[in-house]
Amino acid sequence: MIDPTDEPLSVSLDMDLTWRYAAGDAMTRFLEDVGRGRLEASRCDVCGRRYLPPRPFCGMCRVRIDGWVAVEDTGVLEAWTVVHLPIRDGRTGEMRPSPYGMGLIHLDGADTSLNHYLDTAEPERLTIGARVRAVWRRDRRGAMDDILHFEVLS
Amino acid sequence: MIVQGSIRLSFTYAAGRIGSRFLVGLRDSRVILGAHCSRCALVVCPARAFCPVCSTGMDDLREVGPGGTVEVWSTVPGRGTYGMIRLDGADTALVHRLLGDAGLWEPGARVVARFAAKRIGSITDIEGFERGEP
Amino acid sequence: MPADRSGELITDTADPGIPVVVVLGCGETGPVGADLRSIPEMVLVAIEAALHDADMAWDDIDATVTASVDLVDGLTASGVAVTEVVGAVLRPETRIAADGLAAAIHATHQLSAGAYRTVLVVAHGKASMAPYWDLTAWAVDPVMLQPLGVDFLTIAALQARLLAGTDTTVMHRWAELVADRRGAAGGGIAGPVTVDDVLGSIEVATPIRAQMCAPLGDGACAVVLGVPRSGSLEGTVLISGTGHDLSPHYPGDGNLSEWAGLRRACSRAYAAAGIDDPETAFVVAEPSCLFPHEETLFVEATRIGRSTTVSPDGGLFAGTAPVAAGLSRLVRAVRAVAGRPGRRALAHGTWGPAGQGQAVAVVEAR
Amino acid sequence: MRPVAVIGTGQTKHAKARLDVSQPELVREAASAALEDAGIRPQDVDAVVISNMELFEGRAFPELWVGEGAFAAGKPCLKVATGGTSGTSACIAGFHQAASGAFDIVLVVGFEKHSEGHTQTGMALTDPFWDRAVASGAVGNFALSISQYMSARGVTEQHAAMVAVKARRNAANNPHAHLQMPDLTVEQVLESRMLAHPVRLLDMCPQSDGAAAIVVASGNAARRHCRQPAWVHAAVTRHDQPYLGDLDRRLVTMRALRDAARAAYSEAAITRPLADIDVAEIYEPVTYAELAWYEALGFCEDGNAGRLIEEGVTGMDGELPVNPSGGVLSTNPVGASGVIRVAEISAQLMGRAGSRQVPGVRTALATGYGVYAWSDVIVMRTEKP
Repeated sequence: MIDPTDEPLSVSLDMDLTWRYAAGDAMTRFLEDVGRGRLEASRCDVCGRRYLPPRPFCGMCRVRIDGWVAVEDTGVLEAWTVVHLPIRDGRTGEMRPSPYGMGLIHLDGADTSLNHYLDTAEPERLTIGARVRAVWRRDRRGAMDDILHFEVLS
Repeated sequence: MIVQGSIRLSFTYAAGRIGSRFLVGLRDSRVILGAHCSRCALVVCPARAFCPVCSTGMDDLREVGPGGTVEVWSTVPGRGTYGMIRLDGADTALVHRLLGDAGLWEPGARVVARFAAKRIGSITDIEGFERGEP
Repeated sequence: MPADRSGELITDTADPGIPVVVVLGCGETGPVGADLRSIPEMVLVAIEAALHDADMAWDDIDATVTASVDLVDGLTASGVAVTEVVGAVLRPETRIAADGLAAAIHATHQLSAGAYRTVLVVAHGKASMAPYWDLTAWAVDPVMLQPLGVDFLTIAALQARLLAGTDTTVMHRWAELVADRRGAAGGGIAGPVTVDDVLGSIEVATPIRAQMCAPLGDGACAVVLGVPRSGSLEGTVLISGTGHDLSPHYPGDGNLSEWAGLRRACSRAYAAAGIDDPETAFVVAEPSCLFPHEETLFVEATRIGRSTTVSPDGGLFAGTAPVAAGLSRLVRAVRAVAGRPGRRALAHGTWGPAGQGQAVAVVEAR
Repeated sequence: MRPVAVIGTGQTKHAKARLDVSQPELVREAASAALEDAGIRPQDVDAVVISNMELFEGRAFPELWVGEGAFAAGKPCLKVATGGTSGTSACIAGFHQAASGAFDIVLVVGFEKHSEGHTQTGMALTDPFWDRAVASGAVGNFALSISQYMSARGVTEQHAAMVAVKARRNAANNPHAHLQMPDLTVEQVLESRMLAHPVRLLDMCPQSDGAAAIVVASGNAARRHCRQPAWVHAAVTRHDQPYLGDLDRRLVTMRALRDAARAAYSEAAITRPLADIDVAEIYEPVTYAELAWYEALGFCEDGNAGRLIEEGVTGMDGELPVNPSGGVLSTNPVGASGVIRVAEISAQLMGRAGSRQVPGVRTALATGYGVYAWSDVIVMRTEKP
């Protein structure tokens, strides 16, 4: 029998994988609209819920959705936080600067809310119930971060 | 619309109690260890924590090889040739690289381990197996 | 057929107290080379087809079992992408991270347990999203195998080589098998091939050539299972036995020359189905073979005989989607016996390197 | 469902990093302990269910490598994964398999080895069209929901800190627990680093390496192997809509958990949860969640959760001790955490919970919770159903 060792070893492996995700009809239409500075929600014909993110199927009524309804880029802040924990950006793989504001925004004309960044220049103005508005990027490309963040309206 | 997404992260896997002893053997002593199951009277290589036959924990490690016999091989273009090598003293085969004369390996060919000059405690501390006797 | 929700459970005569499980409906999409729909949209089509086939409504479904694999979908907790479209909002859903046939087997257990009366089983996979074999490197032992560059394809090639031995005619026979299977499917998603095409295609890992591999694509599959109450079983297709198994992992342990796990899974399934002589038991077998050598392993492990037609519509060689493969074999097996009372078929699914994970289901028409 | 019971449990020592063992060895520690506790041999196990969030360790099909650690070689083995509820889902899958007539004994093993990978992987591979562009990770997502919950229910940071103190002090009685802080104070919690307003470091669960296992037996086998099995009376799963913005899955509403609890209580004939349940092990990844679960599980009216923790109702000496183990707040190997909940209440029912034993436990509750709106509720009793 060979002498046991107490030295715990480990093996490091680098993952480098890439996937191609098909957005599908509903999300494609939505993101193309976002690229034009417009927001639209899917609307269930049965219960009337206006869904953001858009989806092909209403899980409450269990029916297909194919209706659309325009949604404003203004709304009410339902919940907010300032995140101090640095986090890796899921798309770039880089660490994102912190702190940053996050909010759940009930957009005018929708029945679900949107999770997005908040402008934290004046953190004391972040209150539940505050009116907020989307600040759009100029160089839009059809992605959720075509909206830079939401800012509190005075 | 098709969106592309990537993941580039590093993962670090503990080799564990038995795996570490196997890797330390490669790194420090150029020794290949098998694990002996007393119930099955079997030496499995590479050494691992549990007997593949009876699932009993194993901690009796024994030196096997460095010579062995090729059981089967496969060449993957661009990546090299892989073989299952029954090391002298082992009852199971080690999966590793075969070095040299790709496509000419016949079952029963005698090979011997070639160790890397710089060894870090990895299964790749064995560069591969080449024709010859220990 | 609609599930009858009243009356006594029909129990298996062999094991009183355990209700029989029947297949109520099946649906599939693809497989196709690349499905441009999103995963939920693709899955929804398969489910709607299954519900239509079963003549059932969403409200008739008690619970769902989904099969998906995060690294295949490139998505953390991949089940979440389909929860809404499988109708699981505020309902029971179980997610199995393995081949879809394993999910179906778990659903039969739920039904036999008396937990639910109807279960929807859904599986999906999209090989078009990422190079499948590269993903499989992350499923082998990260200490002893992965640093060498070993993936499922490498291990399958070692297995093929082992089976080929010194037989010089085997490559030709394998090529014939692939050409036949693809011919039976009218070419399938990759088109027809000749023996010469197969033998002339590039070698991806000796002895496996590119055209020998089952073409991987995108697809979803859905099956509705249930425990019928009262009435007669006449005209139904039963799942009369199931088995699944996990073999030891390391490929050098002497486990490559046979599919011992499938043999064990079959012995469990055959015992449950009351099958003594598998050689004559099945009209059709639907294996999940990605390479021709695996059919040899399949036939040996299942002990099926010459009277069993293997993969009448080409099997996976016609094209297949990861994870959905085994469930789609169940669909084909059901269709092979539906309306032919007394006939049995065998469905098979597998996952892991060289068939480490195995699942099998016996279906039987009444 | 036909009667099934848990007849043995096992856990590893949970820690920030178990560098000494490989994943299969970690799993083996818990599996062996469970078999020993049940007094059975590996060959008595008919089937195995494994729970793990494989992407945290960068794996696919993790059971292929770790299966032998769980005595699964040559046996039926499946892997279950549903985020935070992976462990409770796997237990429920084990219950169903043991009740199916196909198997007498099913071993359920959950594990996670956070030290080997990244929860960042989880983040990197969220919904590619929506969350990857605008995500804030688990802590940020909790914080959002919490801000709304505090505002709606009058819960304070002090209330949350009391939950943190209760959990880490309880954990000091649990030899398996990762964070054991017998002297932790409310002030220390309130002074700990702010992660995402109002969530502080000591409000959050740790990331742990660890494994847990239970042995599930069919009714007859349970009687044969165990003098006091922990019988399953209800095992309910409810999932919900997928997106953070879908309103009804927040702490304020938690309709999936409420619906699961309602169904489980109905099956188990529980009408007054606070009085009818003797001990609960609930899945609280963050302090505020425990308060929200009190309400969703019917331990109190909406708005009274703060009072429950203030008055010590859920403390070790209270009317309904919640998380004597220290809970997820003290130990969180994700794939194991749900199994730990079921193992802990089983041990309580079998009278094997050591210095964290609650006296006279006859009815016990375990829950699982996943951020993506997954809820499991399990009721177990000393009495056979």
